[in-house]
Amino acid sequence: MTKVNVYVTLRESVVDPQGIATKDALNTLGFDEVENVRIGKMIQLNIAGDQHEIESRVTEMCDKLLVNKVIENYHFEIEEAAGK
Amino acid sequence: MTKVNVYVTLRESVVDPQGIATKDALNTLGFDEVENVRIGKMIQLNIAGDQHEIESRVTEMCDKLLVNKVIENYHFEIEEAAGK
Amino acid sequence: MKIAILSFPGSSCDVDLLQAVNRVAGGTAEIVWHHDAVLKDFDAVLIPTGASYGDYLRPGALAQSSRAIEELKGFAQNGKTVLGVGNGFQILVEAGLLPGAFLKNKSLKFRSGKTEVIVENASTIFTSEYEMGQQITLPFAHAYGNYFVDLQTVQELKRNHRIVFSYVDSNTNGSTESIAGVLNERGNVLGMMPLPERAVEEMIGGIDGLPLFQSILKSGSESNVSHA
Amino acid sequence: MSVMHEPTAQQIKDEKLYRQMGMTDEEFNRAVDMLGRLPNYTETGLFSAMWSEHCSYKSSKPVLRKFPTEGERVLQGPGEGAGIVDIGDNMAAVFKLESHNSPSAIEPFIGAATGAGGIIRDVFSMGARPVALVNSMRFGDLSEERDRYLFEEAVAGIASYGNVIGIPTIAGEVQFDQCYSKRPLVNAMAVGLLRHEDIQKGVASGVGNTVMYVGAKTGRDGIHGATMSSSEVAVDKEEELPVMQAGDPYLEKLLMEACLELVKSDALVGIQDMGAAGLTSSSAEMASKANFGLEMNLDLVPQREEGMTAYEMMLSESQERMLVVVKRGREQEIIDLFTKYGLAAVAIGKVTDDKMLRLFHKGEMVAEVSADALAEDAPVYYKKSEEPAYFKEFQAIENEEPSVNDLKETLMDLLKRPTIASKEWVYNQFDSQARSNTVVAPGSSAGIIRISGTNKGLAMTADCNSRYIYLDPETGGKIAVAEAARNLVCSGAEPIAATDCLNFGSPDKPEVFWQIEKSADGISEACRMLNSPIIGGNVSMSNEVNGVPVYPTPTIGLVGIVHDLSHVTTTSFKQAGDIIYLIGE
Ligand SMILES: Nc1ncnc2c1ncn2[C@@H]1O[C@H](COP(=O)(O)OP(=O)(O)O)[C@@H](O)[C@H]1O
Repeated sequence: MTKVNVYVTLRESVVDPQGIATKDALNTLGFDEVENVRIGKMIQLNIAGDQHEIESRVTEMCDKLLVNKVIENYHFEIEEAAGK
Repeated sequence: MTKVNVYVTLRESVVDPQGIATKDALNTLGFDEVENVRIGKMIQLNIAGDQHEIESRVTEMCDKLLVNKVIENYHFEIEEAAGK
Repeated sequence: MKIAILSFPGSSCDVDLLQAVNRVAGGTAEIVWHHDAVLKDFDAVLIPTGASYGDYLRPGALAQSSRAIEELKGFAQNGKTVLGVGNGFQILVEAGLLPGAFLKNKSLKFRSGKTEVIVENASTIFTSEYEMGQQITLPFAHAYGNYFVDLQTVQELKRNHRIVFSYVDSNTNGSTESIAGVLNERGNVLGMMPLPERAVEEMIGGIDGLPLFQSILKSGSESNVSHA
Repeated sequence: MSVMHEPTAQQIKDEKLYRQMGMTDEEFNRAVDMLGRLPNYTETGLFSAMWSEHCSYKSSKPVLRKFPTEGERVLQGPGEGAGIVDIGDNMAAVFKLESHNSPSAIEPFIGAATGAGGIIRDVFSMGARPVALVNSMRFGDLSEERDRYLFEEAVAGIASYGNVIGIPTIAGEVQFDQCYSKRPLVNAMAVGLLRHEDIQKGVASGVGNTVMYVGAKTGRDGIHGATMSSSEVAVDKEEELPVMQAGDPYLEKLLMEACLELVKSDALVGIQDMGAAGLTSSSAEMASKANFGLEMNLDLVPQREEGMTAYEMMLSESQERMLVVVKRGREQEIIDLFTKYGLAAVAIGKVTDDKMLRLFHKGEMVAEVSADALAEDAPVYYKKSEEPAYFKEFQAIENEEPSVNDLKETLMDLLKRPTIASKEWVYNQFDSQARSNTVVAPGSSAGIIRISGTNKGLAMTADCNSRYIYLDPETGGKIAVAEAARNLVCSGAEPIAATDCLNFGSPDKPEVFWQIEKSADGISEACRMLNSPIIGGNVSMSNEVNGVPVYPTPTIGLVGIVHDLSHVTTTSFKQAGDIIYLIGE
């Protein structure tokens, strides 16, 4: 089994109302050093089978379903399953 | 400025309906190799000033606001701002 | 005119559309379950609101895993009528049949109520029974109603009169240019966030949504005439 | 969390491990007597869950007997998932009010959401389509951060569940008082409609019939939720709390549609929600009610996590699961029906004739307990009741007319109180119009939904002024019912039946128990007068923080019939020049 982490972020040109609200809340709590917050997704996939095609498969998953490229960017990391 | 990425995931025993529905959709689309999906958050913070207390500050932010420890776990990475 | 109401798992408000078309507007619609949906015998497809696939991942996104989407794309390509309301609009956007994307409401909360809407284009098959510039009141209910399109697309939408409805109050959800409803290039696919099917009876939500269904039915009978 | 080596029966007894599960010594001895031997770990878990206040009503049963529960309209009184009343035209209304206080104190979004989810299942498990939701909530006065958080998140949680499943929320109430600080009350009510012939019961009858499991997979979430909800929550010890059972309104939507199709099938024998104490309560209650036994092979239970023990599976409170009993040989039909909705239906056991609940796991019998011992024969306590000292004091105080100098300022002051202020912020988060039958949405005295195919409507409201009840529980109880009735009547409806949720402090405190008794007396009398029997409800005890109970809050949910929709009246002024009357004393 392989684990893949897909990181999905809002494109820079898209305002992130949730990020703005979170930044304001942090500032109010006294974390004045926080200048900007953006909130994205981390999608953890467990994938069966061998690894050789995995990159193109995950790219396909992102393009078809996991990511909306009108508003989002993504990148992913492939890691071997740790022997938990 | 320092960039910090906070990764927030659901605790293992907490059911992730969103992940389940996404896994089913991927399988239906022909990505049969996907065995499990869990969806978490990635929170990107831009933090002003010098770095030496940053770890304890971010931990505090997570505990106070960013993370709901009843249902979530988190970890974070501190990276120097890339000169984008 | 035969109308299909294309229902996905979680599309709770298919019955609202059914009620609006069959009981009030006097048309004939039936609910078609997405799985193995065959649309070719229909003249129009309406996609209901609700929370298809739980609104998980992104509202409207997971519906793309249904085979019905390919069927729907073919249907739209043939120039037949497609209307998506609320979550149905989100499904059309995710399917690429309409431009743009949806973000969380500016308030970050689910919001429902009634909103004032302006009919920006009354010469579409969906709005012929309205007056140009008419102000109407329609119910809405959504958490991701914040419609986003980039600047360039907005210009194009404006130029081609594809913004069919806009909100009077720009704060309803934060949508770009207060857009409440958009048309595709060919003019046969409309998506809108306000919910006309919830405003077809005085007792339930007013009647400002009724002309929309009447327009669709009229376009159907007109095209039948021209075929004859 | 997984238990590698479960303690032996002897260890449970010697080290009094049952206490950690919320059982008293007395109760443990009673279980031993009933069994005729020491219970093993799994069996101890079954007893502790079934004998919790939440499942057994052991302290509240004597009080609940006071309530009027019968009437010519009543088709099903208390005892099933929800009560049922006849509303004419071969139709019936099904409803119940239920609390989700403890989970909401710990994680308000999930707690409130799963509260809504649970009560919706109670209604559709009776064979009814849920058509409207109502809620009743209490929070601290919002001066503290934690209370603002609880408020905001609980509202969002209720909203998310109702909105996603597509059932309109059409009425409710929120009040704020410091006595609820960190200990919110979150009560949710669901109202459904059905045709008489579709009424279902949670029974497991007919030897050899098949027990099937439908819905979400079982995980380790919410283990001991039932015992937790009956005890005080230590709000500052979040890390030690069991894993929260999160909800999935989307799955529940599918489950609901599948079950509503299932109730039309003559293959169905009985159906029950796996609510508090999940598999344990549903199986034991279904068998006990029907006077049959039940055998289950836990290896067949759909599991979300690896290596779950029998104990964990039986006590899990994973959401969106139902237990159904179907006629032997008809399993495939049921499987096909659920497959259409993308759900699994799995045969996990069968009905037996010896009234025992028998569980097998990995080839071994892991529990063998009489179903009645767990359900019907749970202990009943007659708690001590004592008039609190404050009561006499308050009664002695002279009524004082407040003097108002500046009417405008006083009015503005009043309107600023969160309890009095507009609740738009709350109910604008609810989709109150889903499925287009809502005649009156939140913002008026009662919510009204039309009954399709008729010119009638169903009106509903939830009310309780806990300050009145604290000051004088008997009169306060009457006032709660009367307020609810007024809300219905001035909306154009005739009250027909009630449900209640008794939110109180610990029944072990004689003063609290007195409040419970007295308010029940008042509620009963008012319901009798109004010919509105109580057809179901729920009890939530031990709502305390640091040993201080919240104000006694027996919330009343009242449902009425609008005989003619043209009689519907809303609260808003309609036109300038209309005359305003004040009616009453
Ligand atoms: N939690 C809630 N959910 C839905 N509606 C609510 C809620 N709280 C208040 N409302 C609605 O707001 C309106 C005013 O409520 P409230 O202030 O309790 O007034 P009243 O005392 O007249 O019932 C009512 O229509 C009520 O149904």
